[in-house]
Amino acid sequence: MSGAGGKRWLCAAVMAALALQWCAVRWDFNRYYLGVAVDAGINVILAVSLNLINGHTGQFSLGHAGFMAVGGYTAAKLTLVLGGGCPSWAQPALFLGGLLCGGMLAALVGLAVGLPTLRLRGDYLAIVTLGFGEIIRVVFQNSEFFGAATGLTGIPNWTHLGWTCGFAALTVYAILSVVDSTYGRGFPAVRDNEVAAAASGINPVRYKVSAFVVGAFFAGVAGGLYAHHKTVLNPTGFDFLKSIDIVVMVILGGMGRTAGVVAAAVLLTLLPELLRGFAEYRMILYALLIILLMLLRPQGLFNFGPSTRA
Amino acid sequence: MTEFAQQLLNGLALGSIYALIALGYTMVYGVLRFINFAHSDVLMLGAFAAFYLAAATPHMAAATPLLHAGMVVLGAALICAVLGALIERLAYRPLRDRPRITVLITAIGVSLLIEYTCQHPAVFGAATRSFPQLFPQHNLTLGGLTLSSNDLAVLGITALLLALLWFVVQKTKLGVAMRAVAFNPQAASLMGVDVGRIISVTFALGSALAAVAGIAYALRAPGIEPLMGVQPGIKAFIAAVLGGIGNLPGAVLGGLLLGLIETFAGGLKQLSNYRDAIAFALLIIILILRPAGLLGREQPEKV
Amino acid sequence: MLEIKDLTVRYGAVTALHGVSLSVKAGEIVTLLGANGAGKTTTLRAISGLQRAVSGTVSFEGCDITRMPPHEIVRRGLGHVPEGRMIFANLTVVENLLMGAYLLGEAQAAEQRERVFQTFPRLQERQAQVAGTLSGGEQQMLAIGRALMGRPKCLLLDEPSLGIAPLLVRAIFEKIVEINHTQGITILLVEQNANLALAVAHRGCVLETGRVVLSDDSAALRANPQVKSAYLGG
Amino acid sequence: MDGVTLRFGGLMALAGLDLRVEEGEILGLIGPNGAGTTSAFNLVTGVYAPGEGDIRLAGQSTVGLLPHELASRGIARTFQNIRLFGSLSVLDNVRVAVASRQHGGFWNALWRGRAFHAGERAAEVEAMDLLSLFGLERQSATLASGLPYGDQRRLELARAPALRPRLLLLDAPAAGMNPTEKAALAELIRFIRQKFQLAVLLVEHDMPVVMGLCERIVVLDHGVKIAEGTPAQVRVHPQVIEAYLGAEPAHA
Repeated sequence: MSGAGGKRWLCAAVMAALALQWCAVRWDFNRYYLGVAVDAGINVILAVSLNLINGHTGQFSLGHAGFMAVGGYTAAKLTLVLGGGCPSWAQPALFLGGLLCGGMLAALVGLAVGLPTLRLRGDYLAIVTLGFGEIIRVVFQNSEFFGAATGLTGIPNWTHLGWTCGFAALTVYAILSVVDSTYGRGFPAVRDNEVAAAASGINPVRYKVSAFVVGAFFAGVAGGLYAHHKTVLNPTGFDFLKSIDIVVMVILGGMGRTAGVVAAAVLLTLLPELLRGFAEYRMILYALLIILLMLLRPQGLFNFGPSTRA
Repeated sequence: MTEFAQQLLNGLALGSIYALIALGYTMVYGVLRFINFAHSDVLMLGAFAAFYLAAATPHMAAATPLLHAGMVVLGAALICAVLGALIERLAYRPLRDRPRITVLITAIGVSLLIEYTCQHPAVFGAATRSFPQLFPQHNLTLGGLTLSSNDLAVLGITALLLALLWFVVQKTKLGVAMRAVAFNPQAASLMGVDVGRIISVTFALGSALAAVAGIAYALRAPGIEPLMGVQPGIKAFIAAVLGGIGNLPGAVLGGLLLGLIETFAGGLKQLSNYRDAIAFALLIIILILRPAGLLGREQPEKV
Repeated sequence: MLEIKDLTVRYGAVTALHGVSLSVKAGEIVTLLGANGAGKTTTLRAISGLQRAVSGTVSFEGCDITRMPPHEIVRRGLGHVPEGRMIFANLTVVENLLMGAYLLGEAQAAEQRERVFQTFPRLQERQAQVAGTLSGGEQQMLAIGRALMGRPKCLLLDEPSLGIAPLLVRAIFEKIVEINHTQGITILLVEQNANLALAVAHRGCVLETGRVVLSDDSAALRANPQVKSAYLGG
Repeated sequence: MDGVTLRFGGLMALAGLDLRVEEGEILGLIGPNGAGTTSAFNLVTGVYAPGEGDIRLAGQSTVGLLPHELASRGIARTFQNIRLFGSLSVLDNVRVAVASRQHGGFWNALWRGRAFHAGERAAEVEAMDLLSLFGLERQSATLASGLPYGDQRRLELARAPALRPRLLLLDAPAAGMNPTEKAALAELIRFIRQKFQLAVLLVEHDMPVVMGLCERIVVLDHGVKIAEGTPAQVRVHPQVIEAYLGAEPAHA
């Protein structure tokens, strides 16, 4: 992706997203399909941002749902408090502000998770991030301000296809352009060999923490979109299973392969919908899929390039 | 004062259950260096095995209750031992030389598979069922302290199992081989030890302990359901890390400590809702400040 | 007794052994010499099954053991004292020895332990001590003693002199000769300390970057200037 | 010009070692297995901190600096077991090291303005120049993990000068090479020293390479310096021969 072309591409994608939204309203697309499409867009944001942490930088985070929860609750609370007296023309600005605030706060939490866990790697890091995710969830569960166990309800239904696709495009653009640069090669360099990276003048700490902060930011935005899509938020939606879902998307798509991860996110959103008829077996199949994937194709289903790991 | 002693007793009873589960995590980590996520589901399977075994033998329960309880516990332990070894053979052994993260994700997959399969209406179903009282119900009072016969049984069985495990690991050839494999599998294989077999035995032993812990947990809980293992499983894992993962006495110490902390935190109104968060915060603090745990030793990374 | 034919071993992109062939007859001490990285340790690891060979065969007493797992090879009477000794530092001396006799019955193990204690009285003195607290020399004795516990017919020894004070090295080499003489155990010895190794060995081979470049009687090798140049350059 | 001085002492693996690398020289650091040569290396590159003593680079103490800080101050190294970025292309392996000297990478990469493109081009040109010096320009797009062994070694050597170092530490660069490759390697090391005006500290077990390449050699055994001098002096030094071949047995 060349630089200026990348920005042009991003503008085109955002325009297309808005046009699509206009068409959706104009010709009254099927609600159900629209809902699934929004879900897919949110999952793309989550998976692509986690891919920066888990795939490109090689850290293993199992707490992405926690960042998502921070962003979701923040954005929802903001629009609930400020949205009442807000004229309809200002709604998009408020929404955008809410999403960004959610993202920022999630990024801060990402910093708080990324810094102390620098020394940890592999399964220890996985467990600690899982722990952070659970702590975030428990805090929301017990906080009266955020509706405790019942969560937040009556969140305005502002997330439509345009917002979702627009932000999905923005996420893909941002992560791709950071990674696809000489600076960004530092992420896989730290993953491939931290010792050699340091010996080559690369500061592994900066890269690892940046990955957490940037990844968490987009997860927070996704959380905000999710909140204004479902219109209700409760803590159980952000448990460890949600984190696993996102991890599976990344693995299925191939760690560090953005295109594959996007495809996997869409596929894994559609799969349960397609399997509705087999609802009883759906989750069993899902678990089997994880195991078989690890046994037979640990490099990911959509990873056709040469083996990236020696 | 009596309140404190009562809480202490409750904490020890809960902690000893955690200790039993933590031992399984720690033993598996010792030989294979990965976190067996499915361990918490073996615990659940143990409780269900006991449930069905007890239901199948009502006459015996009425005639000789203690013998019956022993039979049920032993049977469940045996079933889980086989299941644990089977899980290792089918899911983990093919991944022996792969990156640890691959094994970890597989373990999560196995855990989900067991949970969802068991939730299926044709298997156990998602609903909570009441667990039979295996031991005759009595409440012993001792100077203002109340001790239920269940708690007494849990404490007794745990103590017995810990002693037994200690004997096996310290005094038998099998135990020495287990420690040797944990320290250096290659060197152990040069002694003629079939490392694969020792790993299977380790899984079987850990799973049997988990089954007993599952039954003990079910006796204290309102009932059993396919996700019952998740909470105690995570707690026990934290206990294992707290004590120093791979370290057997550490797992017991960590389990008891965590049980006590949880019980005392639960006793305070302001903290009771944050019980789980406290356990995780503890884990994070330990891993960041002292990754090797309380009794573990740090191994420096080689360059 | 031990026949190695055309053994090739690779670690990833690196070929560590390029078709190494050598043979050891029953009752012999054969030493494998060469500088660091020449492939000595790899040869031993390939023999005892710790390292998979790409091609070539290893046969022991006429039986092909190339693809066997290590514990099967040990069962056939081939002991290996690995590089870095690999004692079980978390076990006591007696437990280490017990592991060495893993395949024997209890009575046999006890009997064998007495013999090992006769060879290494120091181990008897320290029997209850945790092995990790032994000195380097004692650890080496334990590593050899542990391998002897399995009543091997042939013993692979990887750098027994490494990191040990010179006086103890001498003592350990005397033990090696004794083991060979009195117990009739065939020995394949990897050593960096060439003069010492050639003093005890009947024959020797010199490895250079994964190939056997010299193979001769000890006496002839001692006189051969090529050995010195393999270490220090010509 | 100041000499590059390294000094450390009083460690477990190394007992009060004094070592001095002069500007522009090739110094060999050798010793039998476990003599402490790798520990010395790890001290200089900041992987370990010395228990006592001091390490100075051009007069300034480097104790307490992290490996990447040392790298950006001019200490480059290679590794005994080659450490490349396997999933990156050959070009990128060198380019990340070049780019570690650039600033403001993240926002530049995100915004992709003019400065970004200029920086990218400069890094690419510099990296390509290095690759062609080492004869790797034709493989610039292949993944590093896909290179044959000899090329991987060369790539590691090509990456080091990208830091513009004053001192290059080479850890067993000849391991696993055949005699022809070794000769080419020695030539290459001399060339690097010449071209980039740097000092080389070489740890190597392959004696012909060390003897042929180094102006001065320091021999360690059990963490103690037992000899120092030219290759010819060291080769006949009795303690060195004893350390490597063992003492002549008394009864021989």
